[in-house]
Amino acid sequence: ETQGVSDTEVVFGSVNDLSGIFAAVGVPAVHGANLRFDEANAAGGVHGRMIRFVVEDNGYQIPRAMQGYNKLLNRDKVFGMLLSLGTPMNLAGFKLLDPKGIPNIGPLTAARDMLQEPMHNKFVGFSSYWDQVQEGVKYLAAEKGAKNICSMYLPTDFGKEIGDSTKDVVSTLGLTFAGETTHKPDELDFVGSLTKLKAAECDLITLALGVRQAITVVGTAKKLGWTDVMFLNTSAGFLDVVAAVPGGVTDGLYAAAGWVDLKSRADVPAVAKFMADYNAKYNQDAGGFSMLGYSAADTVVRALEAAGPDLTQESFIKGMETLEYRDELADAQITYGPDDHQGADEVMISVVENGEWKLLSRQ
Amino acid sequence: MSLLEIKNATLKFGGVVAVNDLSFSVEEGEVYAIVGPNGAGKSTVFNLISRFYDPYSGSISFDGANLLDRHADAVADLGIARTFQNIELFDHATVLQNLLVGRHRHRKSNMIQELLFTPRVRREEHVHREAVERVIDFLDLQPYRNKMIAGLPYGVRKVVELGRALASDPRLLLLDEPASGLSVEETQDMRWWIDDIRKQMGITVLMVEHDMGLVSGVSDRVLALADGAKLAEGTPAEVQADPAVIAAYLGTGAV
Amino acid sequence: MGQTVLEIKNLESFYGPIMAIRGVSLKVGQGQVVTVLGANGAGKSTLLKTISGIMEPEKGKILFEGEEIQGMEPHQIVNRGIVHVPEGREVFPLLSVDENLSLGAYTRNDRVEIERDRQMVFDYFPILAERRTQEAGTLSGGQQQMLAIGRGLMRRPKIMLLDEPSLGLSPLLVQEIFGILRRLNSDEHVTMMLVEQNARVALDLADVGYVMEIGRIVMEGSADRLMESEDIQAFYLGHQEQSQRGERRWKRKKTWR
Amino acid sequence: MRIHFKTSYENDIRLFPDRWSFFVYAALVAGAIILPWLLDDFFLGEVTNVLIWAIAGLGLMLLTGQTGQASLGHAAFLALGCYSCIILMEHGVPFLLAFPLAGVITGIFGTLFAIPAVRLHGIYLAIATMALSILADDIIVMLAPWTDGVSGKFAPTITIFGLEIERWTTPDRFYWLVLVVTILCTLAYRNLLRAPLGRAFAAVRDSEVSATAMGVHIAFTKAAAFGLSCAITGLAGALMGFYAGAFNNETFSVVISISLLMMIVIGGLGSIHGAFFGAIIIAFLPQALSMASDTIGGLLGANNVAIPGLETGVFGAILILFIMFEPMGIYGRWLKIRTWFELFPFARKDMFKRQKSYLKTERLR
Amino acid sequence: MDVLQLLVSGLANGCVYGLIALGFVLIYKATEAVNFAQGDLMMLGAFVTLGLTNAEYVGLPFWVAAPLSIALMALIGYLLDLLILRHLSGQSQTSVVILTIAMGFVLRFVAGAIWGHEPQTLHSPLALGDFQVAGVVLGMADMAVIVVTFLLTLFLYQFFQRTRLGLAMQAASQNQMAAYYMGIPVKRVQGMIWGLSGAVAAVAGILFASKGAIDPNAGLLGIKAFAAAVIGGFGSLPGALAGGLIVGVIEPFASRYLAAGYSQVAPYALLLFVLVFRPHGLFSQVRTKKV
Ligand SMILES: Nc1ncnc2c1ncn2[C@@H]1O[C@H](COP(=O)(O)OP(=O)(O)OP(=O)(O)O)[C@@H](O)[C@H]1O
Ligand SMILES: Nc1ncnc2c1ncn2[C@@H]1O[C@H](COP(=O)(O)OP(=O)(O)OP(=O)(O)O)[C@@H](O)[C@H]1O
Ligand SMILES: CC(C)C[C@H](N)C(=O)O
Ligand SMILES: [Mg+2]
Ligand SMILES: [Mg+2]
Repeated sequence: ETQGVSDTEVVFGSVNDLSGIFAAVGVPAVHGANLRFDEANAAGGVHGRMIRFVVEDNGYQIPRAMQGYNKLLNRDKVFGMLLSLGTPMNLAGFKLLDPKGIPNIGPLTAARDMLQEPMHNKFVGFSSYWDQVQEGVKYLAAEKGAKNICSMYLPTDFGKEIGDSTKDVVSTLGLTFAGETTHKPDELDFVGSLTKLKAAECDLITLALGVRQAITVVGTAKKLGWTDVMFLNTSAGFLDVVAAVPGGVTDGLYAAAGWVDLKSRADVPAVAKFMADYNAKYNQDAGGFSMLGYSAADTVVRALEAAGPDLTQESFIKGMETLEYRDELADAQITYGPDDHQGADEVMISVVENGEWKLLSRQ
Repeated sequence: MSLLEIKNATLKFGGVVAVNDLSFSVEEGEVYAIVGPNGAGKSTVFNLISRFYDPYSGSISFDGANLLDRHADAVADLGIARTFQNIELFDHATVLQNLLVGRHRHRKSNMIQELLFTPRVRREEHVHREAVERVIDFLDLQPYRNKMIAGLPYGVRKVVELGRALASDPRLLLLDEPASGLSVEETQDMRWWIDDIRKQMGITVLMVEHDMGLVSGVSDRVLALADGAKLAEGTPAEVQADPAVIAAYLGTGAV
Repeated sequence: MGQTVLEIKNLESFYGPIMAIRGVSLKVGQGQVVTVLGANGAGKSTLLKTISGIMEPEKGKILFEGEEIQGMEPHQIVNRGIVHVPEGREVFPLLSVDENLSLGAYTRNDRVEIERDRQMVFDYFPILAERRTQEAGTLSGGQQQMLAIGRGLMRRPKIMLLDEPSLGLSPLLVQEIFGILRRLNSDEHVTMMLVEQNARVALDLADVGYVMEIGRIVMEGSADRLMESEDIQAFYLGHQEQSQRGERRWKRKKTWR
Repeated sequence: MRIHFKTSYENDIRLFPDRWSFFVYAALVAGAIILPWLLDDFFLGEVTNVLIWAIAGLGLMLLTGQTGQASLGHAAFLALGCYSCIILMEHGVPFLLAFPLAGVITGIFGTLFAIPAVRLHGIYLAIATMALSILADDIIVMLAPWTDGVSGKFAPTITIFGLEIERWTTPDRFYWLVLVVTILCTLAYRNLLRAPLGRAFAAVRDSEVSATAMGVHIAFTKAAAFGLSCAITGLAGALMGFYAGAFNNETFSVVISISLLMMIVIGGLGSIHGAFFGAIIIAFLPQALSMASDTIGGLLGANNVAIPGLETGVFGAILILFIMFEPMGIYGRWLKIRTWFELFPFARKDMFKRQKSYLKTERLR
Repeated sequence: MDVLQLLVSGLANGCVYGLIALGFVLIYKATEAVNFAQGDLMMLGAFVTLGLTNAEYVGLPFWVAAPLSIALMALIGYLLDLLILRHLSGQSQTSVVILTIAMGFVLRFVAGAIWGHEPQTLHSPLALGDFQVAGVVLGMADMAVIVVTFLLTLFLYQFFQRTRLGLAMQAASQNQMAAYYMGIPVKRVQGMIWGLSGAVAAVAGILFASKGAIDPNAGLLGIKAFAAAVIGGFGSLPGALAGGLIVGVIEPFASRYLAAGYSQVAPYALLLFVLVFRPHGLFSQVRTKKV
């Protein structure tokens, strides 16, 4: 008897941030996933099973997250976890998922730790921050001649991974790591840090900041007249609102992420349909994270299909490992295998032009 | 040697000279009263003895020891207890607890013992409680033993404050206007209490009071203060007869 | 007795479960001075607080100039001209003497008259003039009491509720204050309700007196009549055979109980 | 109505005022002990969580409720307790030693912090401690060689005399462990309250001037309160670490500090009961809301994230109502209900009506 | 040159902290309550303005929307007092602290529910254009913040010091009962101060939103404003401004000259440092009690 599965239903859970500092990520992602599951359920479910998706709000706090896990595992008896947000929360969750073999799919953090041993039950959808930075820096060094690389980051696992990756790629490429600054999530002025980095003659700065902060950083640099510097964001800041800041503030900002921006591809049918459905359902515009949620849910639906009517943890994981498809919505190739628990391996590099993200390159 | 000796004490608050080169001494076993117009510096003298204020100059000694060497919380250890003009009790505690805090200077146990509530702590508690019960009996506070201070009438609080000071078994008791706000009847009680405190318990009393009836009833010597300086000193009768005191403080008695 | 300005009917007040006023009725006539005597905890302060709206009565009526004012917000009651000089000073400790006095006249708008009244207060209590800018919290106890009374006068009340105005004042000042009250009453016809431990001066000033015990009025009468009562003499005026110290340490039983 | 006939001073000193209350508490403890056989893993986990919060609440209550010093920074001490316990264990110190040591270390650190902090009052202390709590996050990162910084640490399995205790695999054993700690902390708290130091705490809270005049050393007493409070909080922190299994610099955030203070205020400042009542509300209410929204969502066929953050919003609103209608905390309400029953049928219905009350400045010290 | 630039932008930022701190101090001065929701009120003020201004919502011209939202926020402040805080009249400060924290939760939820959680930018004319004086760059918004903050502080200071209502507010906070005895309508006065601080929050919000994007968690900035108010001496208006400026200025210098990982602790370390030497802030409002 596998927990979370009956003849008519399969339950997935998520410990997410719907009210805390990462609500701007968690909320659209959950919406996106729900959109996909609703479609699947409207189509009669998968092998006759309806998908129930239970989301617990953790407000980005570990104790709340632990309560969420307790409820999902011991009360709702979920079959698998999907789109759980936050690196520390996911890591804490592994302690109890692993012994029970419960799958953890598409966590909303691109930390490399999401594929730690035992890897058996863990799947991530897209490239890690680490890879994104590696590819981004390589590209900008090659194409735009960046030499003095710097980093601005939050003192969190997320920031640290980006900072460390920057240092790592800099040394592999034989460039200079010229300086770094750290910030608190509530910091709102970056004149000091930028002056410092300017004095260090940085020409490329990797960013691991809050969304709001990244916008301010780019704007401040312009204001200070420091124009010969490039900023590289990761998927954490790859949002439409960032591109759409009025006055062209963020023009020229780069981002390396695991997918291609939605808005610039609004004429692709899959994208257009998604955007329209999303808007109809939630009365909001879809963005990168809602797409991410949708894609992750799509992966799950496909895996459930592939697992066949006899659904167990093993059959599901087998199903996951056979997936290989093109995700039109994200414009990415998804492949999983017994040794490959990362769906898309590509890193797409985009830049803001005229208030929209424009794809520059795929790596 | 006097029990309490104040020599040439001066204290200013900005431009206000609250105590001005004041000297006096209190002998062991007497009741010594300070009178004087409002703002003469009487309470300030008490605060100097309690070490709440540092004098600008002068010295204060108690039983030969220099009080100025000590911190305010170490004054009680010497056996000096006091009451306050405007009542400073622990409002969110019962009368009993207030009186027990009075016993604090006799605490012998340490924190660890108290956390474990060792037999020693228990024994000490009994001793404290007995001492406090004696005070409760003495001051007739039985009906209020377990009442919160916050709901007690003014007069009762005055008595509780006296009780808290007594509970510490002091050698010197400082009373700041013990009878203010008390009715004639209660003032009468106060007078008997002060008598007994001195005679039966052997405690020296230094008090500030405006009720001349009480002052002349209980005190051996009276000091009249005005503008922080000595106006007159002597027996109650002498001071009351002093023309300067009458002019500055007592008035003619006609209402 | 002139017209009744303040009438209290069967008033009851509680502190949570504790009944502090147990059905008090009394009348205060225009221009009268009424004093309320009573032992500790009798409920005198509570009575005044209930009249001035600081406490809400549970039952009963308070009529001021014929209108019911029980249960009103205290500031509305002050606006009608009732001023309460509370027990225990209650000054604004971080404001200067001058500012405290200005607040006494908060409900008034006549600047010139206010300044005149301020001058009057300073004449009564010269020490306050000297300390105009001192923070009220650092005044001596008696000085604060003067300030509280002076502040009450700044309102130019129709009726003044005075709760132990002589508390902590020197004998000389007690005389002066009662002189001032007498003058206010006779010259300005301010009605007063006076709670005092110093029964002698209170009865001397008052027209009528009430005696409270445990929340009830147990005795009432003209000040002169009360002055003569043996009980009053024994318990409030200190007329006992106690000329020598230390005798008679038993308590006399109150006959009205 | 129960009437106590007191025949000896001992009546006021002993732990239970009468036999009845002894039975009540004995029954409570007995019930607590057999709980794992009555509840499923989910509820057992939640009860464990409530108890851990209650221990932390006791710690803060000692400081804020008893001594009148509000702290918005106790998460820092939770963190210290948690890290010290687990780092000690990683160095081979057995749990039975590491756990109390964690309390001691946190207590000592709390006392050190108190040395400058005892001069602060009210909001100044609250904000200073809050700053400490914010700094703790950065300090953990700076001390990465010990704390593993942002990557965080995993809690090892506890072994006591060969018995393995782990939150997820042996939830019942972990619960009993927490229960024992809870009972011990509660007893220590009670003992303190009936001893001189406890009274000195209350004295410092109500009037520093007269406490000084009675010979209470203000700085020492406050520092002692800080130390004890932090020690208990440290123990709770260690348990929280084991409960979460993994933790890093973000685990004990300032939000946790704030929740702790909320908890004791809502429970009722100054009482042991208050810490427990508050823990039930703060730790269990979000979960209850989540369960409720599942049910309601299920009934309406709607999704449980129809309005994101709703649970937090409702949680906030419920807290507001709690405080509006019972500013003295749940314990205050509890006392009223009890009095009502004890007086039955003589209680007046408006007996518990709040008489108007008036504040005076706290800017005078 | 660097130094001057750092100083100037530090001042501009400090003024934002100062503005929020003014809100705390106003309420504290008049009620001795500490409003932990002030940061969230600022956030709400910013969002209300954004909602009225931005084209995708109401789309009013900025100069109409701004005063309108200031008025609206004043109303909201007043209503918060009327509907919630008034029930706690006379209760302990700690309960009010908890209550306002909970209010912050609700405000954040409401803002999130209405405007979503993604950062948004206010279409403000203040956001555009920079000044350049002697090589130092200063945005319009920065200028506006500095000017408005100084004027507002001055105005509020005068209000408390000179007007009868200001005095009454101070009186009400020091001794509520005595304030009633003076005929001061304490509750109404407190409602007014909540309204006033709602308005101040709106001003802060508008200026803040002109400097960058906002989201429902923007109110967390309030924590730093607390540090500012406490450094200044909680309850002192000039202190709030001074504290804000100190925190604001220390930040850019710390990030410029300190190593990464240490710079962001500067404001809080400074706070603790100041409190060690001045336990009640620079302009201390705490007095020893005379007994
Ligand atoms: N902290 C202070 N700042 C300024 N002046 C002060 C301070 N404390 C006391 N004073 C002044 O010092 C003088 C003496 O005050 P003190 O309280 O000793 O008077 P007192 O003799 O006790 O009078 P009372 O009988 O009215 O209580 C008064 O004029 C008072 O205003
Ligand atoms: N805040 C309170 N809470 C509970 N009970 C109170 C409170 N204040 C007063 N009481 C009770 O109400 C009764 C009347 O008190 P009140 O202060 O009116 O007495 P009083 O006659 O003015 O006494 P005093 O002469 O001491 O001023 C007292 O028995 C007192 O215990
Ligand atoms: C979605 C992400 C921005 C979350 C963040 N990276 C984290 O690790 O928690
Ligand atoms: Mg005095
Ligand atoms: Mg009274």
